[in-house]
Amino acid sequence: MGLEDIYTQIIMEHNASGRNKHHIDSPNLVLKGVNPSCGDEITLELRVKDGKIEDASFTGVGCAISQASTSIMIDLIKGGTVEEAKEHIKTFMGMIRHEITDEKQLESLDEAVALKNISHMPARVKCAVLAWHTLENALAKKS
Amino acid sequence: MGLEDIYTQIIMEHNASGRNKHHIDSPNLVLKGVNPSCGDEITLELRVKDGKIEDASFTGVGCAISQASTSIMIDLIKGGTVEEAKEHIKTFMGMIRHEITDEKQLESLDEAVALKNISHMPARVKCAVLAWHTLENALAKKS
Amino acid sequence: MKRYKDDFPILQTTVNGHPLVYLDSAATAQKPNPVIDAVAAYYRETNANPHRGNYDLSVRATEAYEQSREVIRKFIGAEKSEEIIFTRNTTESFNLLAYSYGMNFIGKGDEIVISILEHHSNLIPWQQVAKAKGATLKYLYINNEGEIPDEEIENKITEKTKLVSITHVSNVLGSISPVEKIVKKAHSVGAVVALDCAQSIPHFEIDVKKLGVDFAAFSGHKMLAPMGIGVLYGREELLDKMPPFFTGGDMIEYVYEQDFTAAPLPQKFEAGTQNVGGAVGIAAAAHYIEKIGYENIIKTETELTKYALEKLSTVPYITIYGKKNSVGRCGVISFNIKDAHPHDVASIVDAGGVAIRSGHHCAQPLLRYLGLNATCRASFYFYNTFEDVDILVENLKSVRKWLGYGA
Amino acid sequence: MKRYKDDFPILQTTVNGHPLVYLDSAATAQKPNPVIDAVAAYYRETNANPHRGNYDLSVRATEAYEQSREVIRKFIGAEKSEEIIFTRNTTESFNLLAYSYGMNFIGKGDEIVISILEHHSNLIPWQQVAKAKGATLKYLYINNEGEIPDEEIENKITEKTKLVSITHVSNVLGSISPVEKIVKKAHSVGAVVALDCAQSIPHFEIDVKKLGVDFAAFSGHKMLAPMGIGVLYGREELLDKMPPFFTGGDMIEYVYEQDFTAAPLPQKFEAGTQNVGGAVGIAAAAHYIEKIGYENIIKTETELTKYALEKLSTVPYITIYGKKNSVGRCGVISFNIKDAHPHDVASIVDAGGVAIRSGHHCAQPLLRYLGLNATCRASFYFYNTFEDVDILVENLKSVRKWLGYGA
Ligand SMILES: Cc1ncc(COP(=O)(O)O)c(C=O)c1O
Ligand SMILES: Cc1ncc(COP(=O)(O)O)c(C=O)c1O
Repeated sequence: MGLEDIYTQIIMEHNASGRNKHHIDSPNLVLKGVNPSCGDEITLELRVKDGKIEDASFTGVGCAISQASTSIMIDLIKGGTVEEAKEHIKTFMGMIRHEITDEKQLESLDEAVALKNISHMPARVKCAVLAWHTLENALAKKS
Repeated sequence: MGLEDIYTQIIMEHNASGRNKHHIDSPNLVLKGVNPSCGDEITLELRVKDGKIEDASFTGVGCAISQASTSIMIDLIKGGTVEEAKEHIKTFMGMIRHEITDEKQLESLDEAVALKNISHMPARVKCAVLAWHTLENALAKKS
Repeated sequence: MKRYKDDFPILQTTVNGHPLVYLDSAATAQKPNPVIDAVAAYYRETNANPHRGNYDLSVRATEAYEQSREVIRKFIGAEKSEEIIFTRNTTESFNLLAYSYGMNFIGKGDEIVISILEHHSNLIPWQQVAKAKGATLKYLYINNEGEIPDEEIENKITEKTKLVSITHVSNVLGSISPVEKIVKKAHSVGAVVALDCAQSIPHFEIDVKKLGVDFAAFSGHKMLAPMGIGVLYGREELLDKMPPFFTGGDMIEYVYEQDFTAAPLPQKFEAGTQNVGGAVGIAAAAHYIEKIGYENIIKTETELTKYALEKLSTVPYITIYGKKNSVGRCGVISFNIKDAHPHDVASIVDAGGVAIRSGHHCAQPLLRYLGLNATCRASFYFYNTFEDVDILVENLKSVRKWLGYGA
Repeated sequence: MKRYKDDFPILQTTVNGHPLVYLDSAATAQKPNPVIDAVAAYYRETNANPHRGNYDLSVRATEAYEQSREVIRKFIGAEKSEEIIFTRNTTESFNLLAYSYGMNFIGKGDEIVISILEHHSNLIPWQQVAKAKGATLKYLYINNEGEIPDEEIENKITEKTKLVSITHVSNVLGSISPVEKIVKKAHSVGAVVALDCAQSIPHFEIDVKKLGVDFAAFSGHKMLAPMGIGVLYGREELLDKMPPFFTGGDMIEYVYEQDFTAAPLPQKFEAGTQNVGGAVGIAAAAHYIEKIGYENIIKTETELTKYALEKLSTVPYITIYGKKNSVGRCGVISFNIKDAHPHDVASIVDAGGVAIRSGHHCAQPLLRYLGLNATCRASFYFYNTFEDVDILVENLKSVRKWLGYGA
């Protein structure tokens, strides 16, 4: 396991770009997720209409892993349905826990597959899943 | 260090005889001494008049060492003066703490010299000194 | 009988020129090489402050600590690892329980029920709660066999009872408490049950789920682990509603100048740098016990106790306390020699290399109840042998002579 | 520079294929062979329950325990061994102090003064006391150099102040508190002073008498000893009037069904079976430190810190917190890399075998005060080398590249 398996090109770019890190217009689902042991804090903003995630973004502070993971997640869910987002969360968590290893099944996660190896850095798993947990809670609240 | 250096003839006899273990007539100085960690409890009874210990005895429960030590002490102080008793206490404590080793100096303790080796059984030192401590407190109270 | 002594380096040493015959395992057990080595290996290879670092070594220290928790969870049949709180010893476990549960969920007029068999550690903390809260501390008394009769359970545990805290095995008499009956009665009146497993877990399997207790406490050092590590088990639901006890590092989420929020279980109750070496030690001890097997431990101890009771009974001036039967004694035999104070007995047999305990065994109310000032106590563990018993009895037979009695 | 590494087996190991460069000694120190071996030897040769047995082995265990207390007494210049209470760690020491002293001798309207530098362990317990007792918790704030200025001491410690509890050395900034001034002012208003020596005693000599503090607390594990042992020093007069905290075995004289009497110091505060192995370990650690000599420790650490500060200063995107001077830093350097979160920094250098800490260092109020979310922290001990510093800096220089920034 080299560092390059964790700090990949994808992670680096998402962390540095800040593409999804801003506010959106009239969000109707806003939830803050925190990771007290790290001090990471992100706030997700979503505009959900008729079961579809029309727009999404985030703000907050955190390490490269949590920032990149959040940004990648937003790319993945924006424009899709709530149901699809829930499916993605399930697949992502399964991947992190090594319960889902089938490459085909993981394909749906797109760039998020870049976080597959995070379990080799147990101290950082919490950073990687923060956004996904927060989204899960937000969607659960909605329904 | 053999057991015979602690459980000597003198100790055995004093423990078994109970010669000084009774009440005395009109004691004017009665003090209880306890050793909570062992459960030993002795009560000294003294009749002191004009600086002289006219009579002395004890009652209570405890191990052979504490019973014998008490009985030996009573033999030593009975009939003597309070000042002599105080001197004996000092010598006895000095012997136990190995501060007094001079045989000549210890002669005054008579049979109590039998307890010289008790420091080889550190757990039992408290048993040996209980009576002497109690007497010390009693005489301090008196004056 | 299988020989386990060889795993225990201290049992190869001599005392006063005689091979050590260690018969005070109820006070603390000796440690086998695999336990001593596991702790040393932790400090040689894995040591770091757990939970606090992002680096490999700290992650491994955290894993060593959390895996130990998981080992203990399985060992006592708890459902979740969050239910296992590492403490220093049984005493700290009960103090945590008394301060965090007792002081907050027991009030004026409520009753706390313990038994007269209790060790001071499961007794004084409840005196303190009763006094502070205006509650009543009630005792279950024992019969002639040293056991808690059904009527005591029926009569003393009432609608007013909020907590029953009972020793599983008496450290003086070796008698086993009727946990099932106590749990049934206590739960029927809505009381919670805490079990003092300090003297049971070294000797037989504990399954907190099957026993149905709400809390359980024990010490590592009595089950072959190093000193300085103990356990409080609690049902998650109860631990969750209890406020933190110790505060400081690691048990927090956010800390502000005037306030803080607590971390979830089990960290909530584990403030400051924990004893990772100790946790590794207690896990190694649990593994060692599993390797020997409780069935072998029970078999060995039952044989030893039976043999010892038989031999001691042949000495006319020895009085044995508690039940006459060797079954359900957990290797504990309290006794006295006629005219001999237990302290003298212990000193005299010690000269022959035999280590037995004398005194009140941290159970003064029990001794007072039995009308005794002190007793001698020989306690066996699976590493003892028939020969140990022979040497004990032989040395006991010399006691009265040393004290100046005929025989 | 003398090479001390060879005594520390863990410093011979590798991490991720690189030799371990351990720079988190402020979290916990690594253990030298003499300490690891002393503890193992205790369990192999001397183990028994202390204070409870009359037999030789128990006497020897008691002696091992009490001699360790005596070693620590001398080590910190206390007058009497009764003033040394063994605890689990600094956190327990402060909780004992807060529960037994704070809850009983601090009342409504009284003031407790701590500093913004405090570790959570010397902070949350006082929040609890203030809340329970209606007292006020006040903070001494720091200047740009990370130090407590005289005005803060003069203004915040008032006639209302009952207790001042201060860290001797900051675990984030390494700054040393002006203990002399604090003690003088506190005593002039009749307040007692508690000193958190967790970060000072590993690095320089503590003499509680000369310092004039009333209480002092520290952890064994930060001064080369195993985990699970710590110390609370208290002046006898104060400890004497404090009520017991933990209750149970060994801290009693007489126990009745509804009441008990406490043992004298130090047993009064040491309930249950104590961690004798840990006590032996902390005494061995104190001996080891004495053998090395604090003057050598200071010399080595000052050189290392100076070298590290110099090298780190040459990297333009690294910001160092606290005073710029290497003197009085006790080997602690907190810093950040531009655009890089400390967690990423720690992970990235860990891949090169370098163990540094990242986060809030159990000092959230301090970090908030400094306007920081988290920092990296490299902390040195005398066993570190110039080479360790070189490897750290080299690895730090690669961080920004790994995170996608030019350099
Ligand atoms: C200044 C300071 N105080 C207190 C503590 C708490 O020590 P422990 O975790 O050993 O209780 C620490 C270390 O964690 C510290 O650095
Ligand atoms: C039944 C029982 N409970 C509690 C304890 C206290 O255990 P510790 O001293 O390890 O806290 C003991 C042993 O001393 C015991 O035998």
